[in-house]
Formats: sequence, structure tokens, C-alpha cells
Amino acid sequence: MKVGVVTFPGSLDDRDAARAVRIAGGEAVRLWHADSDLHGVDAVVLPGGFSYGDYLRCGAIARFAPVMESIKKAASNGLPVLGICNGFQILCEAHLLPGALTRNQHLRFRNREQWVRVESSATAWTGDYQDGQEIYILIKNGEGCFVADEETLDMLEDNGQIVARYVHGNPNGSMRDIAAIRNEAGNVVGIMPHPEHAVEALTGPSLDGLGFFTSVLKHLSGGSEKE
Amino acid sequence: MSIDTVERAESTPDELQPFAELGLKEDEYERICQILGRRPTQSELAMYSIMWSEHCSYKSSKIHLKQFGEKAPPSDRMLAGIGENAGVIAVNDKLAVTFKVESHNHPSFVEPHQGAATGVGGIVRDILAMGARPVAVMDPLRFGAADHPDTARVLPGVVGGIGGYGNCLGLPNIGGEVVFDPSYQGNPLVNALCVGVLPVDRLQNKAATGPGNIVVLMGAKTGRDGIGGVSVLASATFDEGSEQRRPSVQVGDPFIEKLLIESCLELYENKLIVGVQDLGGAGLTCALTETAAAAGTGMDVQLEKVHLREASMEPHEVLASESQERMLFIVEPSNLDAVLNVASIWGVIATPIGVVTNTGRVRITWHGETVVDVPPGSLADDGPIYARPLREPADLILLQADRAETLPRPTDLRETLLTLVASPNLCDKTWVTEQYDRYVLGNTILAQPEDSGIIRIDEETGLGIALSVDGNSRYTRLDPYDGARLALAEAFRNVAVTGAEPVAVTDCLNFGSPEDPAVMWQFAEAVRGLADGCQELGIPVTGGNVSFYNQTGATAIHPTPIVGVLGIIDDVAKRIPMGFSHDGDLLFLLGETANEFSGSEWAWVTHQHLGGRPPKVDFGREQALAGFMARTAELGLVRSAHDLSEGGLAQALTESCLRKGIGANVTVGEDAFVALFSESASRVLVAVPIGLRQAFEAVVAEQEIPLTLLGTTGGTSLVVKDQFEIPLDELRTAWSSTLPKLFG
Amino acid sequence: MARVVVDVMLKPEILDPQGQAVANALPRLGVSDVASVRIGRRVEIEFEGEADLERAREIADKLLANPVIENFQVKVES
Amino acid sequence: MARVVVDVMLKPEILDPQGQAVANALPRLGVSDVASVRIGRRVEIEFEGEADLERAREIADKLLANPVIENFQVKVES
Ligand SMILES: Nc1ncnc2c1ncn2[C@@H]1O[C@H](COP(=O)(O)OP(=O)(O)O)[C@@H](O)[C@H]1O
Ligand SMILES: [Mg+2]
Repeated sequence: MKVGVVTFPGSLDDRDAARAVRIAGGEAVRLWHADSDLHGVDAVVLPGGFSYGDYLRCGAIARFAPVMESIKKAASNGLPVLGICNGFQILCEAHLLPGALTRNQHLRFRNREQWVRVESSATAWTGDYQDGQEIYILIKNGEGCFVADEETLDMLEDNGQIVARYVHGNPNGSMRDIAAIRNEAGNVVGIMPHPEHAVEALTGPSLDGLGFFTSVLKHLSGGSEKE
Repeated sequence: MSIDTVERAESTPDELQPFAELGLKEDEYERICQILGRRPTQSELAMYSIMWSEHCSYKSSKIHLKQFGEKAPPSDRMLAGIGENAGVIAVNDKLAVTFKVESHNHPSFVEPHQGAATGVGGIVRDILAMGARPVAVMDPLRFGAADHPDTARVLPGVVGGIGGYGNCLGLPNIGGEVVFDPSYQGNPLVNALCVGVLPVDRLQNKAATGPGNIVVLMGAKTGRDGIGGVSVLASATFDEGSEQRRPSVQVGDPFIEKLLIESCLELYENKLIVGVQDLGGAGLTCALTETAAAAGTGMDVQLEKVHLREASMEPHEVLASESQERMLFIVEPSNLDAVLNVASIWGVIATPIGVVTNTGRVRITWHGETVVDVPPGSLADDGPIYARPLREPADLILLQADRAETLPRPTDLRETLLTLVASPNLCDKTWVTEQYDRYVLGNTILAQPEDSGIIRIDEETGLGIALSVDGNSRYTRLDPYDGARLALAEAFRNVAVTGAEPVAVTDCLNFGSPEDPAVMWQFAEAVRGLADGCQELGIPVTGGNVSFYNQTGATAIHPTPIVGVLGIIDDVAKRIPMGFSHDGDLLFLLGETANEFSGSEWAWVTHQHLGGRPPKVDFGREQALAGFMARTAELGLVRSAHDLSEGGLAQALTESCLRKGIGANVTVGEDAFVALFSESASRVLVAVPIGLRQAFEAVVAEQEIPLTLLGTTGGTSLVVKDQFEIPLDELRTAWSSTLPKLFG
Repeated sequence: MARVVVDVMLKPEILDPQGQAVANALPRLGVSDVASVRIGRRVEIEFEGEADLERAREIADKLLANPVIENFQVKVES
Repeated sequence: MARVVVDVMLKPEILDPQGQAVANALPRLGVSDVASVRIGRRVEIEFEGEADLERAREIADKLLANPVIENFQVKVES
């Protein structure tokens, strides 16, 4: 299975995301922001970082990259897409996910290990988790505070589109403790914490992040999807 | 207004030049005229004034720094040493590591955020210029009193700047220091260290070899940034009142720097360049003259080709600009298109601005008129050198006589411990460090608050490097020779306790004015101490940085040598962390504790006292300890190890307990106060699984390390038998509340 | 050359922690009669030729402001 | 209630990476006639009583702008 990892100018966790794909047993394919060809990948990760310096608003400029046009089209046809951190911001800016990510309420960048509860295993990226499972991964962002109007938030809750919530403390003021959401179809997921940094015992706080990458591989091979 | 050309300079030999305003002495100016055989042009004067400044020429420090080379132990690991952009150490046949620590003190006081940010940017380019991919940064910091209002301005800005720049570059921050002392009130210290990794055969050179080769400038546009003294040129003589439009503050753009990193690595990988130099202090002036001087060649440069941010800039401003995020390359003509192509893929500007010549002169034209014609070596290598007068500070004898060992001792040790762990220098630094990304790149094995940062540099074999930076300016104030040695000993030990083998040193020497003989004496002593220490330990200084004029009015900061030690660990899976992780492990203290309190945190926090002589240093012991730690790591005999430094055993126990929330139960000798709070050097706290006790003690016996069994790990309190018990919750609250209370 | 200014502000219902932080710091400066502070972005667009309000509005709509959280206003600067 | 607006902009000679990034992105939106973009902050201060320009100027000077790299302008909003 080929999982594309997009590099925008300023992407930083692209190597890490590719490593996570490999550790999960997939083949990582590098995609370049200026190339609209998706090179036949079966899924796409938009990695963390500071695309285009994250000047203006995080993700605001990356949204216009040629590769995003293709990703948008493919996503509407069911291509699994995972946006991590900056990737999540890009997905919101590109209107592939509702809401927006704003400045952390304490106004500082925060990097720490964090408990997160998986609320929905019914996505292309979370099939390997149990609903309600608490995982220990990490956050590192300055603009991770998820906001949306009440109506949108209620809709997300009602449709089961909230994929993960912060537990044992909200690190950035995110509304309803939201750490990750999905689109209605469940193929597009945005997550603020970093599962790709929790895939190796020596370098991460746990191995709890690996499930995102094994899930999508299973999903692609027609495995254990719970939808 | 017409520009000052060489032709004009020849025809107006008597025109007055503002050399004094630019910081040049009369005899220095005369030497310039002698070298050129005429008066310098405005641009040339700007170039000499910068290159012959203390910052660029090391004119006061050079004669002392020589010792690092003279006393350096022979090392076949060293591929590049002092004088290069950064020292390079071979890790094995294939991989090398380059690292260096540098200061950005003054800019960070004026504009904390941008000053600190551009400090990170600058050191990263040094590492990049050696051919390496930067893989981590560290940040030793010094601030005034923690509760001083100006610290509330400076500290959040500095931390935000370091985090903002480093995070955006995707470099994990793996350690540093946050130290408060009133001596830094008007002059905080922002030092930044960067480490990079390269294949041995990718090592780059700055020499502009090969006449006919093209000189290419890449990166950000050039603006009026950081044109310090050069504004004098314009304002004093030529253009009154224009000074305020010349900012000496530089604003960084980490995004461009990230693109520069990727572009450079692609150029190196495809062997597209023959020489490279970063632009830092002294900007183009330094880059052009150093590359030409290093090769013994010349250069013809068409300066108007440089992309400018402001069209009205004059040639001397272009030459002096310290605009960030720029690199200079020497490129064979046949590779020029390929180089420009790499730049365009990454979206950075690259411009051919000149050619290498065999004239032995750097000639610079501005729209066809020659504004500079100089022998590059006279700027880069042959600056003035001073043997400045040295005199021991007059108050030192009295200071040393006022020993802290005679201060009244505390009666309540529990209270003392809680007060100390909550003091600004010993408290939890999470408020600072959580603003830094320590995970990016996915190779961080250890990072703050561990004793060293460890980065895996080969994912297949698990090969890694360890780094620690340390400095104790109170010790150095009391005895600069031993203070520098203690900084070295601590950094060395911090690397060793993780199981790594220390192999090389970098340093940043932060001092007051070299024109003050007392400061100069402190400097000379500190350098001698560091050089001697490295000789005794058998590890070389590979590079570093000197920062003088750190003072407020006539008052200098405490002398602050910051020492960084690099270690190698063959298999990062064997690294030893600092925190207790299991109940029931045996706790041992390695090393001996003496009654040493002078310069200690206890003396400062409880008595505001600074006096006496710092703890003794014994490099033989440090080496034995290091050897021992490497052996136990190899054999997997200890579960955690933590070095003892400021705050002594009490502090080490606190940090190891709180790391994972596992308590300890220990017995200390008769003199509990000394046992808990003395700052004797060469000591390590280790936790050994009970089943490995015999194997552990056997290795101890081999190495003749003094060993004391303290007790065991476990429980939810820190218990010192017959003294006190502190629940970990209470301990954690005391330790971790201080910075959030001060800074929000 | 002509300048168009785009003011981008968070919608009133969106929390503005930065503005709040400033408001909270005011009493320390002895200022007590401020009801609220909101912080947004001011973008100055310099056109090569005529000021093009339509263009500016389009740029603001697509790029400068995020309609989920922000409102904007466009004006030619005198 | 009265509103005072403080516009804080980087001094013209100071690098503005944000503005530059936006300017570089414009061609993607089909915009090619923009010479430059500068981005600063717009701060809206709501006074409980009268708009107090003096006060606002003091706040701007001490808190909102960094005089080393920024200029500001204060005005009462109509
Ligand atoms: N400015 C900083 N940046 C990153 N890490 C820091 C900083 N300040 C302190 N640390 C980390 O916090 C830990 C404790 O710091 P310190 O007390 O200075 O250690 P030590 O006593 O071993 O020198 C170390 O891991 C150090 O690297
Ligand atoms: Mg230490």
C-alpha cells in the first residue's frame, strides 16, 4: 500500500510521517506541493510543520498549492487523508473539514505529552482503536485551539465526527476538548496531536500513535473497518 | 550624492575619515592607509572597521585562545577545528558531527524576541556551512533577578524567539540552561548551540578556489539590518540625521532559512559547489574576504547585482548589512545553471554577483565604478592583535576569604529543601522548555530535563550523540580558573552519565569589557582553566565564540564561560535516563561529598551570599566516573543515573523522583545538611535493580569508585530517614510553581 | 502606486485571547476605564497601478481572512 | 462606549516575512499587479466612557507596539 506524504515548503514532520508509514508496514511516497500528480498513492498524509512559514494564518497559503487541488478531488472520491497538526490546519483552511484552528488560549507554543481519548473508530484512520480508548501521544503547536460555531459543534457531535478529545487537561482551550475530527464520510481526518511521534519506544512517549497508520493500511486492504 | 570611489580616494588623500566613530584607533587607521597605499574609500573603511572589530577579529582574545590549539590532545577524530565555521568530529568512517555554541547577547536585550531568534538562525547557518544537516539546538540562557520587572519583558521574548525560530526550522531543542542572577540585569546572555550531521566525504570548505568560478549569493534580500557602526559613516560625515532609519535590530525569517537548509543540502549532495560560507556578523564583507583569503585568490564583485530590500542602499551599507538567511557559494561555471535551478525549486533567490580571480585583490564595483580594491587577507587574517593588561580583581582576596562554609546552618532541612527546589535556578523549567519542539525529526532519544540531550544519527545501527552545556558564573566569579574547569567537568559528567563517551568541546566565553584589566584577567584565567582541563581529559576544544562587553555601565557580568561537551553512544537503546522508573531499585551515590558550600545555591538562596572558593575539581575522578558509566551502560547494570550539581543530592533526588513520580527512601550520614546540599563535584546518583547489585559492585571495585548505598526507590514520598518525609505532590508543587507564578 | 488596506478582525463571538491578555495588563498601567480590547490584522496592499478595491476584496476573501472566524473590511487609503 | 483604533505596523525598513509570504502567494490567486504587502496589527480599544486618545497612545507606546521595530497610529473610530 502506498501512502503519500506531502512536503510543502516549511513542512517539518514529513520524514517522521513517512517513517511511521514504514513502521506500520506501508510504503511511503513523497509528494511535492507543486506537483499535482498524486503518483497513484492509496492514501495521503499532510504532515506537521510551518508550511510557508505559517505566516498570515496556519495553512492559509498551503491550501492553494497545486497538490491540494488533486487531494481535494481524490478525497471527495474516498481517498483517505490524514492531516496532522499543520495538516489539520490546512484541511480546515481548504474546507475539507469544518471549523478553524486558532491561537492557543495561553498564547504560547506548547509541546507536551498528552492523554487523548479516541471517540470514533469509524474512520479510515482509527479502525484499530476501540471507541473510548485513551492514548498517550504528544502535542506541539501554537495554534491548536479548535473553534467552530455552536451549530457546527453540535453537528459534529451528532454525526459522530469528533474523532478524539483531550482528556486529563485541555492543552490549548480547544472547544469541547476537540483534538481530532473527521468529515462526514470518515475518509478525511484532522488531528492536532502527533501520532507519528508515538511509533517507536526510544523516541516517543508510547507506541499509541501507530494505530493511525496500521488502521489505514487495513482499511485499504479491505480489513477491519467498522463503518 | 556621489559615492566614494577608489579613484576619488586617490585624488582626495586628505579628506577626513570618521574612523574613530567607527571604533578604529588612530594607528589602526594608519595601518589601513599603509596597506592600501592611499586613504580607504567609504566602503573600504566600513569593511575594515567591521572586520577589525573585537567581534570579528578576536583582537583581545586571540593570544589566549591559542592555548586551545597548543594544549589540545592529539585526536584523529577532528576533521575541522578552531578557525572553521564549526569544529567537525568524525564519529566513524562514514559519519561526522559538527557543533558550536555562539552568543547573541546584546541584540537580545534590545529586542528579546528577534535578537534570540536570529541567534538561533546564525548558529544554524554555521553548521550548515560545514556541509551538515542541522539536527538539534540547545540554548544556555542567563537573565537578571527572576522577579525583576525587566526580566518579565526579556525572558518571555527570548524564549518565544528561540522557540519560534527553532520550531519553525524543524530542529528539536534538546537542552540548555535557564539561570537567574542580578549580575545579568542589564545584560542577559543568550547563547545558542547547534549540532549537525554529515557524511565524512561531504565536508565543505569556505575557500574561493579556481579563478573563473562564479560567486553566488543565495537567500533573503539584503536590507539595512544590523548596520551598527556603519551608520556612523553616513550620519557623521555625509548625511546628518539619517541614523534612525538604520535599524541595528535584525528580523529573522525562519521559513527562508528552512528553504536555505534544504537548498544547501541538495547542492552538497549533488556536488554542485566548490566552496560555501554563511553570512553572519559582517555580512558580505566577511564572506567575500574570508573565502578569497582562505584560497589565496581574488574576486571581482559587481555589488549592484545583490538583491536589495531598499533600492536606496549605498555600497557600504550593502557590504555591511547583517540581513539574515543568506549564504555565499563558489560555483564552477558549468554548474551555475544547476545551482540556480535548485534555488528556484525551493523558491529562494540566488544571484551570481562576481567571479574568482587570481589577482589577490577583492575588487568591488558599484554600477561600473570601483569602490573597493583590497587584499582580502588584510581584513580576514591580519587584523590587529592586542596583549591587553591583566590584573586580578582587587576584591577577589576578600571575596575568597568570605567562605560560605562559615554561614549559619539551617535547623529545618525539610523547609530548606522545599525552599531550594522552588528557587528560580533550581525549579522546574517546563514553562520555558515546553515552548520548544523536542520531538521533530523523530530521533530525539533524550531531551530536557535529562542531563544530556541524545540524538540518534543512524537509524539502522542506533548510533547516537549526546550533548550537554553547562556553566556556573558564581563559581567563575570566585575563581575563574576553577570555574571554567568546573563547567567543563559538569558538561563532561552530564554526557557521561547517559552512557555516552565524551569526545569534544565547544565553548562560548561571555565576559565584560576586555579593556578592564580585571575582566581580562578573568578571561585569561578561564581560558587557561578550560584549556588545561581539556588537556587533562584528553578531549579537544573544536570551536566556540567570545562575547565581550557584557556589562552595564562599568559593572561587568559575572564571568560566564559556557561549555558544551559532545559525546558518542554506539547504541542509543543503552542510554541511561535520569528518572526513577521502578519501585525497589537500590540507590547508590558514586563519588565523595565534602563540606563545600561556597558559591552554592544554598548560600545564595538562603543568605544571598557569594564568597569563598568553589568546589574542588578532579579530572582523574571525572574520567574514572565516565569510564564506569560507559561500562555499566554497556552491561545494562543501572536503571537511571543523575549527575549532582547545583543544589546537591537533595536536588538530584527531587528531580529523579519527580521525573516519573516514583519516590525514594534514603539514609544519609551524620551530617545530613552537608550530605544533602553540598555541591562537591564528581558525584552521580544511580538506581540499580536489586538483582544486578553484585554485578554492579564488581564493576565498581574494578574502577575504585567511592560508593555509598543510600536506600531504595519507591513509594509516593521522598523520605530521608531520621530527617523528614515530603509527599511527592507537595514536592512537585514547590518545584513546579515558581516560573508559572512569575511569568504567567 | 496606490494602497488598499484590509482590516481583518475576529468575529465578535470568537474568543480573542491576545486582546484579553492586553486588557488584563491594563490595570498595571493604571488604566481602568477600558471595557475591551480586540486584536486583529491590518494588511496594506500596494498596487502597482490604480488601487483595485475589487481585487483587494477578492484577495481578502480567499486568502487574508478565514470566513469561519474572521470578518474583514477593505478601504482605499487616502 | 467609544472605540479607539491603534494600527501597529513594522517600520518600513524592517523585514516583514508575513507580508512577503502573502505577496509571494498572490500569483497563485491570479493576482500579478501587487507591488508589496505589509502586515501589522489592528487593535480596537473600547473605552467605557469617552474615547481617550491620550490614554490609548500611552497604552500603544507601552504595551502594543515595540518602538524598536514598530510604528503606531492612534485614531478615534467614527
Ligand atoms: N533554555 C533551555 N532550553 C532547553 N533546555 C533547558 C533549558 N534550560 C534548562 N534546560 C534543561 O533542563 C534540564 C535541567 O537544567 P539544569 O538544571 O541547568 O541542568 P544541569 O544541572 O544538569 O546543568 C537540563 O536537561 C537542561 O538541558
Ligand atoms: Mg546536569
